[in-house]
Amino acid sequence: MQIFFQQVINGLSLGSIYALLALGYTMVYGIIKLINFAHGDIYMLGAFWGYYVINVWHFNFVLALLSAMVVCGLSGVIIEYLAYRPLRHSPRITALITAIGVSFFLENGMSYLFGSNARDFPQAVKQVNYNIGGVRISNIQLEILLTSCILMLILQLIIKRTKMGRAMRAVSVDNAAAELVGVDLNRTISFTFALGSAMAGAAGVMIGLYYNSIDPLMGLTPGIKAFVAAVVGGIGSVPGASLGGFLIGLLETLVQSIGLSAYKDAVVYVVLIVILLIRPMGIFGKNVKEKV
Amino acid sequence: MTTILKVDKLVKKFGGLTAVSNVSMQLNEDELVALIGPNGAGKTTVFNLLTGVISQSSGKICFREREEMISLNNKKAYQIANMGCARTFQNIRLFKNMTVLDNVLVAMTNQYKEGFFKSVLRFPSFYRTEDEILKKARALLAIFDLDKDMYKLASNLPYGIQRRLEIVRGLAMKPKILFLDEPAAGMNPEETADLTRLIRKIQKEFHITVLLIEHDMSLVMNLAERIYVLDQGKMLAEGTPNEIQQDKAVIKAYLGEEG
Amino acid sequence: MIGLKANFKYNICWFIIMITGFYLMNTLIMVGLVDSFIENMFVMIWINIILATGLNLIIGFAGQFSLGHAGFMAIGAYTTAIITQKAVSIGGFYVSFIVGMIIAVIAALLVGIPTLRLRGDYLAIATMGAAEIIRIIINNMKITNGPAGMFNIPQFATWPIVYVMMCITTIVTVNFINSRGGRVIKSVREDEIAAEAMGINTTKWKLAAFVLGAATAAIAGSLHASYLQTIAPNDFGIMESISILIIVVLGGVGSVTGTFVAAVVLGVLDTVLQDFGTLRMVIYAAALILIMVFKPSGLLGTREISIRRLFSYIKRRSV
Amino acid sequence: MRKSAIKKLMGFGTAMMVAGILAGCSTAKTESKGNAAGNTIKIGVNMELSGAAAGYGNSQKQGIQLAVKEINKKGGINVNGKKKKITLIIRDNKTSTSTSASVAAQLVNKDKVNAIVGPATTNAGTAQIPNITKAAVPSVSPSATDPNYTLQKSGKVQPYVFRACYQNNFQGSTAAKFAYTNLKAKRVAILADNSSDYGTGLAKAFKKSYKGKITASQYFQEGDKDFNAILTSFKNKKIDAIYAPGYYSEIGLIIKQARQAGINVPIIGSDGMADPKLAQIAGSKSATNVYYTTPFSTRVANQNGTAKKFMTAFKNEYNEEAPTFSALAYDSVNMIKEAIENEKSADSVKIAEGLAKIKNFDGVTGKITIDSKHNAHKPIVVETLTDGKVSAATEIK
Repeated sequence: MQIFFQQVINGLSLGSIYALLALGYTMVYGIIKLINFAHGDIYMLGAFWGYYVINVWHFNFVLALLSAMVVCGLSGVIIEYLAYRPLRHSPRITALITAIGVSFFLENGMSYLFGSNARDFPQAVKQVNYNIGGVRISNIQLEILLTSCILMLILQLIIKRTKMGRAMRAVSVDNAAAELVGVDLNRTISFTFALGSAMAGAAGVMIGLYYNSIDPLMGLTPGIKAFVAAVVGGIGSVPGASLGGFLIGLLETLVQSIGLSAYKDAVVYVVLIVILLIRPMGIFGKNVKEKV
Repeated sequence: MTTILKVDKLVKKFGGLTAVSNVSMQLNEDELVALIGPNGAGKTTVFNLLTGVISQSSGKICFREREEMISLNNKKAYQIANMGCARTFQNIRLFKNMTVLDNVLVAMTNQYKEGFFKSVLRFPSFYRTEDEILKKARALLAIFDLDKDMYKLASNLPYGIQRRLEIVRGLAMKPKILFLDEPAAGMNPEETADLTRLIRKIQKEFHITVLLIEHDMSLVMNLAERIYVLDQGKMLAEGTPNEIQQDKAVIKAYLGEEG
Repeated sequence: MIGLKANFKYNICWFIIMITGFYLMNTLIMVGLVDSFIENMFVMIWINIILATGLNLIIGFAGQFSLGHAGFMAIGAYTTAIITQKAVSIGGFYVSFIVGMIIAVIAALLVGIPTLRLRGDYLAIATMGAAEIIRIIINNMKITNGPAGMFNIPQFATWPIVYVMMCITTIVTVNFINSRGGRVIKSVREDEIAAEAMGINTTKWKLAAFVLGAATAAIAGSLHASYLQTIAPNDFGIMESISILIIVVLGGVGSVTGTFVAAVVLGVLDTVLQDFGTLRMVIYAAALILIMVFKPSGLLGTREISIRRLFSYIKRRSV
Repeated sequence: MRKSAIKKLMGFGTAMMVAGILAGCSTAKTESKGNAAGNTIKIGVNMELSGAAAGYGNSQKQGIQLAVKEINKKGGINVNGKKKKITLIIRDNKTSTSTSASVAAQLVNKDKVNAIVGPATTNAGTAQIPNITKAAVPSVSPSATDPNYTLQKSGKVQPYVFRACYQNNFQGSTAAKFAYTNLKAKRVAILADNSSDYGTGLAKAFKKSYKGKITASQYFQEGDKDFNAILTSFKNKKIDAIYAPGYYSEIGLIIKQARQAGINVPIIGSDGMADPKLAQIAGSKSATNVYYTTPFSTRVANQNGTAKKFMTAFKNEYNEEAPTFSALAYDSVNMIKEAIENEKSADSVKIAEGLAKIKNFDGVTGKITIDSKHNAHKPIVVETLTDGKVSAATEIK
């Protein structure tokens, strides 16, 4: 039983990371229907920024987290401006290829500048383990869980309660109509990228702290997993992305704990396909029937 | 007069909303019938039910095939189409990036066979079938004066011609019934007059049943032999154009309670 | 005059171009202008053409966004590797070809029947998942030698065989596109609901395109395994599917000649960049972004390089 | 007219086939075998500088560059009395088999190199074999570990393929012996890298020769960061040790997470762990009770003159501790140098002959002897980490 609860904790902390990344995918997809392949690499940028400022400028954890969010938000906006905005009226598959290009560029550019070796992340927070009835949980795990929940909440509030959030929702339903009623399309999309990328930046710093190892290719695998999580949850839906992230995290943990670790990813994909067959738009996705 | 399509107590619910309730209709061979009603009356929903795009909540649709009335319940859209139901769409659904000729050839898909290896390895018989079917398609296009635009992309045609092509594409399927969903929408009076002539010509030359949704009353009153009136999902009235024009309930539905 | 008869002139022109290409390559090798390095580059380009043409059939013509091409390629590659290691003969090689195609077709049916109901990006992610499942299974099987992959595969796929196979798969694909089947799958791409209303069983036709694409991917996989003599599960990951997709989109979705152009451009670019060491992928990525931003619908868009147009152009100039 | 055109069409395929056969006959090459040396000795590097294995490839590149720099500083390699400098041609294979084949073809045909160092991984390594064999240019891989890498299908040795590292069977069985005899571990759980032949090959070899009970074998993928689920599942298996063959980037995390989960049993690994970064990633406190098999020990290095010199030179050059990958790559270059000097020729065919005859070569990673299967034989040690530092090195016979 202890083992079971321990595994649940393991799954939740893994899932919270996927969830945090999936949020960025889901927001960007919701608003411009683009699979932002470079999202995982922005998370890598966040981790490297954290590494740099903690090591060189001796920032504390909170400051490093916030500054990484700002920097990643900015880079998200710049990437959107340079690489995606010129393609807004092109076929969506073109923008997808550009996103892949951006992803390659960030990965290999960072490898070129900083080397492709894994490096250790400075321990800005000392790890303390708590033992609750035989189930172990560390302060960093709690911190990640808490921070992701707070960020998701803030995100939900921004989308539901603010003017910008309303604009985002309007654009995601129909950008032409939104523009007609006075929504500044460019600003809204930039804001979405900033928000999504800031989430990724936060995830980067937290993961650096939690796992203590970062490298230029670190965004690749979690990026794809987080994308799967976003699709499972219903891409475009914020609660869906969170749910999808936790689901994938728990699922991976379950598969590994019963000794099928070699097939870990395969099981995740099987579940993905099954969920899509039952709910073609994901768990929380709205099934929009084409009007005839 | 033989009945070709019989609709019995058709009901369609979307969630809690009843879009179509207890609609019964009957279409006879070679008849031109119109389905009218105010906006949101459920006309297009009825069309979609008849052509299998959506499935009904309850009720029965039967279609006459080989002297028998066959139920269309649980039949897929393409199966219903293959039994002889062709349709057009309210918001024109041509294959936009294909040529006019290809649009018609797609509709004729089930009238000829080309095996995979036959077409991929270009057996001589492939060219024979292609020639044959091309001839047929051209002939059909020529009837409607579309053969000169044969190699143009459908999206490059003017609006009125696109409407016409969509009707011709439906005819290419050699249907028994042709469902026309607001064929005159967006047309000017002159184009509408052309369309009226066209529909009459079709019905005369091809001997098919036509069911037509239309807002343009002049067109409906000119063409239809019989009219069904739908309001708020219910069948309000049925009769000849004259009868409908004098029906109090119909006038009320169209002009509102105060009228 | 109906178009088909006139097409003969142009078809024959294409054949002459193909045969000329073959003899040109042959001559260049004989005089030593093409060494094994350049030959290697060409063969990899040709294999990419086979892959990308198949994917273009699925994405560009049937309109189904598949990201799982590498999975079917893996099936072909492993079938050839396993069979030719047991039966070392050209006959064994051709048998492995057919067997690989059959297995790939079965796999495509298994994947396609449930997933082709999905649309757009959902289909993409589902097919990507399916391809990953195939790769993970291969990675954990004994007969495939696990992650170490298979090597010392006898080389039967020499450049002439790859060239001929490229020509054959292209002819088959193009002929399919320009026949009843091709018209139908294009109509499905254009408007699924309208196609259904024309009496077309869209599920069946989407599946047909998917299966045909998978079969050509298996052929490319067989050639890849036999030419390189080495394969490993990691060769067939998501990144491989993506690199095929890049060729398709760069050339122009729905343009077969565009696929040819893009495969050559990217193949040459990739080879030239070998001189740039660590920077190679940075430059490659930058080039990719720039091409897409400035040519959003690909190098050729949906147009084809057509000899007919070339002829009429020359005629116009000379008049 | 139409029929004849169709016939042409149908006949096209067969015509091409015939043409293919003809081409096969007429393209036979009449070149002399191998690349002869010019004024300088060209060494090609076919290396994983980008892609999944880029981290290891770049470490090896550093080792290669250091070796060449040192040799050239001394005037070059003595070829039959004449000193020739080395020109290094470094090319990236993207950790991809097809690119590796292409890079190898370019190195042997265009660059006309006399020998190749690399690639780092078995997959990329096997992909280059056909091209270098055709050109008769030898290659030394610093880290391709699959037992069959140097062998042809028939079991005969590949004439132009050499390696500077152990093959998996040797290292895996040594680890098994060490676990059973030295650590007295009767129950072991295996946690292996499943994304390359390295982890799975070692796990297989370990399983084969381990005498105790293997309670669980689990796998992870390159790039994985979370091993908590697997480690938790090990917890109630009453294990005495964990055998975790893989590279430092993942094993470092495994050590860290195992210790945090309260699993304090010995963790045994392989030479992919022998990198100072391991302790950095794991955290020095966690990196205790950790063992790995390695040819190259920083502790033993103090007694071995060659290794000591290399360690200092590497630190001066790159400002960091030398990882095993760099040491192996450094040795690969020097093995080629040794072969050239012994054969008194820098022609590629001669280098291959020389490499096959290397005996008791004094390398950084120990005294190397190339056996009949072109494997490098050298002593193996098990290093022990305590608090992130190498605290002992046990030689296993």
